[in-house]
Amino acid sequence: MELKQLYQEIILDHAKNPRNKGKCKDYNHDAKAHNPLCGDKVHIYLNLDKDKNIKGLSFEGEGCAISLASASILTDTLKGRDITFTKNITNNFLNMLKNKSKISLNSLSEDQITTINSLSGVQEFPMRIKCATMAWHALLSAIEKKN
Amino acid sequence: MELKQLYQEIILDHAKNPRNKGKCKDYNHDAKAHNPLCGDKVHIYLNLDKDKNIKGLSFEGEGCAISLASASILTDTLKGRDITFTKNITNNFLNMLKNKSKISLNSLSEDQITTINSLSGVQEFPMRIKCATMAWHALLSAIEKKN
Amino acid sequence: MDIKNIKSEFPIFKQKVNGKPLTYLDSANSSQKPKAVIDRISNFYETEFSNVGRSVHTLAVKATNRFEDVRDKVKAYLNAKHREEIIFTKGATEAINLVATAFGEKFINKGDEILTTELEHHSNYVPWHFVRQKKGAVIKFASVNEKGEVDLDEIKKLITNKTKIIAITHISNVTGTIMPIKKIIDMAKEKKIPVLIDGTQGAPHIKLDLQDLDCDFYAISCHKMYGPNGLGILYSKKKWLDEFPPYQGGGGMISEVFKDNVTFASTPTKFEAGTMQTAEVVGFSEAINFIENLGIEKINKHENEILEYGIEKLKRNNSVNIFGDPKERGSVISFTMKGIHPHDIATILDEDGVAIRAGHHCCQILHDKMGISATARASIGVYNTKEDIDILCDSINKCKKVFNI
Amino acid sequence: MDIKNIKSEFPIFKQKVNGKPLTYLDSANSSQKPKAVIDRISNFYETEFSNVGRSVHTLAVKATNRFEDVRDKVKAYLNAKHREEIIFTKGATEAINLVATAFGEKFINKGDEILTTELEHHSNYVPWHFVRQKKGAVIKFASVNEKGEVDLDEIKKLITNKTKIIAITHISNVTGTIMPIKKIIDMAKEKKIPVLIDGTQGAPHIKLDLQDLDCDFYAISCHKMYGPNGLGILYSKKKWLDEFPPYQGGGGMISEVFKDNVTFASTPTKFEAGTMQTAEVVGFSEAINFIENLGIEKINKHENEILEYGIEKLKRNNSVNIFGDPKERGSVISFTMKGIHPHDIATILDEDGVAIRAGHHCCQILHDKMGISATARASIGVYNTKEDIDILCDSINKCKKVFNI
Ligand SMILES: Cc1ncc(COP(=O)(O)O)c(C=O)c1O
Ligand SMILES: Cc1ncc(COP(=O)(O)O)c(C=O)c1O
Repeated sequence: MELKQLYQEIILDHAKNPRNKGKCKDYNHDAKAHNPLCGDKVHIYLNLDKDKNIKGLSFEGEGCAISLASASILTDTLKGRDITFTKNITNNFLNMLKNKSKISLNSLSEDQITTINSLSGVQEFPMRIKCATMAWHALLSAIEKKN
Repeated sequence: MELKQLYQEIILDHAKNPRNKGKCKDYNHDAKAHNPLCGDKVHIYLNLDKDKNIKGLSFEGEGCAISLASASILTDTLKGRDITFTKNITNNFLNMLKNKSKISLNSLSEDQITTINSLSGVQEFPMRIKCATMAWHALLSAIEKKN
Repeated sequence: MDIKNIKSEFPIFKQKVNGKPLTYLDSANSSQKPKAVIDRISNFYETEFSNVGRSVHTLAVKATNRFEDVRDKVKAYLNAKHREEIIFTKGATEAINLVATAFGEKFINKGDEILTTELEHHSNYVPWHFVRQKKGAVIKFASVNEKGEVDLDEIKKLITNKTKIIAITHISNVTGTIMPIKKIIDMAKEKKIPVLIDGTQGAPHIKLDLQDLDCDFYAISCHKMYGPNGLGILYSKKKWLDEFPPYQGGGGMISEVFKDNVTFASTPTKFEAGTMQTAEVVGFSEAINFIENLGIEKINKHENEILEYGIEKLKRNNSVNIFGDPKERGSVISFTMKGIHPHDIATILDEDGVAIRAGHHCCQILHDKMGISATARASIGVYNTKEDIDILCDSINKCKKVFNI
Repeated sequence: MDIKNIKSEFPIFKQKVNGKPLTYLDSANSSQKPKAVIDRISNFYETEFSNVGRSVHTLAVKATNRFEDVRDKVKAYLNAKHREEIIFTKGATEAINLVATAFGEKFINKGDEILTTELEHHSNYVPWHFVRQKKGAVIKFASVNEKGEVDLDEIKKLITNKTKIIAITHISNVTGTIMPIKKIIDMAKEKKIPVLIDGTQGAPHIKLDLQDLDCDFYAISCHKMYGPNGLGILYSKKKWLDEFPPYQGGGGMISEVFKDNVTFASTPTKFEAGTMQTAEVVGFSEAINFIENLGIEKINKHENEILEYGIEKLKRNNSVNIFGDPKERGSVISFTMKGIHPHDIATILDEDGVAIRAGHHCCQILHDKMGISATARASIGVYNTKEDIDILCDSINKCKKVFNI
């Protein structure tokens, strides 16, 4: 049953107990995104050091389980990584939802891969793809934008 | 065949040789009408004396056989009449086209009645009714309007 | 036609959705179409189609007559005074934009006030926002309370001698609140202030007598009245239409055209520029027939039964929070569930073939006021039954299971 | 599908008109619809209908995808660069009004010039007249000669440093003149002046490659392209749409809505306020299929054969005066007859089942210039044959008999 694919345990867990919520310390980049059709909102905060490493990463927002889980998983996975890696994995993620591919980057732990892939159930729910991708798009624009 | 009803000899005659064309002498009322869909135009000129008799009546215009014949017949029939009669017959005429009635006013000659009734063929051609009524509407507004 | 078996008139209910029969509870968004409407559109294209008001050949005459007949029919249905008061538009949105643009241009100046409510759909706010921007006008909002009601006295107090127009919904598409529009119109008339009613959610459910109601403008979406897509109606008192400048320019709406000037046709033609939606207008005629055959009062009564049944049943469910509790409510129930976002509810319901809407329903101001970003909305049409409500409620309970609540 | 037997794809030709088979020569007014288009509309309403872009249930998702797929299809058909450059409108008239309103508001000031021609349809003049009125702009007309042609050099001369936009038809709906739009666009580009092409009569007949053509705006009427009523397309370069203010305000076109401000969605959503014509858009998809299956070049070749046959045959008739004689002509023949007004011609032809149009065809300026108040117009679509022309010519001869000429 597809609903089970969509609302996997991992996702419900992240949705109910989102990681890294709030403004991270000394954030120097941030960006908002929202979906005007359903009112979902996300605001990404980023502390990028001068070597382009993500020292802090967090989000604020409200919305459905998918959008919250996605933002939570994003912050959990990318905190501490550098920008090149971040962009790479973001593109992989967006591609996963668009082209129904799977993610398998060898610099991620198995756990992390399982976690990210838990969002692949969204592939079958076209109207929900925006919910899953919103935070990632916000992340990309936060990186571009200085606070 | 209905076309014969529409384009009766009398009508073709009036269309080809319209009576009372041009501006009548000393006109003191006038009004224009036109049909934006086909470009038909008519301009009625009226000399109304102080006893409300139509001393002069003429028209300028261009358009289809029906609109020309109708204007020509109008001027021919109503020249020399008084205003009450004119309004009466105009309403009869408009009514004839709308409700498919016939005209039979006893103050008109048989010839005149035949002539006016020759326009009743238009009843069967809904898109042509405006062509036939345009001059009569212009006449009514000319009466209302002072030059 | 029997209202109990009316689903059979709607072909959409023949199919399964996700293997389940379709439980369509999204009529406030757009209603489904009876077979008669769908067939009339096909039939028109197959045997009568031609452009309206342009040519004199038989097909064109037929099409033009059909088109204009519908204007008469709508006039009669709404009990408007003149057929010229019926303007066909793309939708209620275009109808309101037309009024806001024309009225704004002619009658609203810097500092003038537009009075509206916090309940309005974006379609009855954004066009006025444009006027505010262009003219430096002020928009005042009568506030909505927790029940989803707007206080008449507050409206009265908000009316000043700068109030130029009142724009107000007939029925809220979120809380279902039936606004006391008759009283508001009477109040406004005392001060000679024109009133626009956004009738999008009113017309499909409530018997209308616009001469009695005496509003200046009433906007309708035909697609929410069992009619075709892409069609709306603006009712406007003739005096306004006669004074308004035209809205769009093009073929059909002119009187004479010269290089240095253009004069315009009279009402209603002045407002119907370009090729109109003839097939849709003709199809809508069948939608009116459908409504009249059943009787709008009977439809209303039937819908109210389903509505009350739904509200009672949902009230008994502790996890469900119904949004608003207006004394007079029409065919809409919006709700939230603790711990499950409306968006997720909609997805889970859809697995059971239950179609509802989730979001702010184009009423962001209302949602902001209530401190909530989204609701789930079940809305009722003539074809709904108590079973539909039962299915809805079962499916709502399933949400809790999926979310382990 | 075989172009020789293509009439059989159009249900309208099954009926008789005044006891005669229908000879439809009014396609420049609106084309008839193939069965595939009509059936797709019914079928959509019967099995897939729902409002677009609003809900997350299965029907809504399907409808939204179908709708957006057509945008991609139109993009591909026109070879536009971005899918966001395709805006669905009520018709070509609305498309041009949108551009004139937005462009006028932002970029046209007192004394600025809008360059157009004497050939234009009212839909490509009245919207600019509104801009003239609002902004105190000037409209300059490149003149048309007796052949119905506009001189490129004159256009060049009329361009000044005040020229803000050039608005010009692709094909005249009266003389059939195919305008040298590529050359005009190139000329304009040198001076960085944007060009709007009224493509209403171009798109149904001529292969389009808008990236190659490089115009800024191209307006289309879907109902003249074998598609449904009530639908048009505005192609606009993305840079303009991104800069333009929204046109109508309402649901769907917003980003965020507050009591004191509104922000808007990005292109193209910003320009699609309110419930869209989903069924029509989906139906139009089949019209594109129909054209693509036959091949637009093949349609064009076929139509040109009929056109040339018709022009030759009418030229041989001494009572007939063909209006204009452009070197490059597309699918339209307008004519007059000595002693018989076009309106009467149309009525007499109709008795033989021949549908043509009479009047100024929404081109009063052109008719005034030619010193004529009306013409009769036969226009050709894919379904016309040489026999249609023969029937037309016989019927024209009958006009003389009715009028004893
Ligand atoms: C209350 C209300 N007003 C206006 C509208 C806009 O109607 P449409 O989308 O048909 O233009 C809607 C429907 O979406 C509505 O519910
Ligand atoms: C050249 C031209 N431009 C514009 C239009 C207007 O198109 P529509 O009526 O579809 O808005 C037409 C058709 O009437 C036309 O022939």
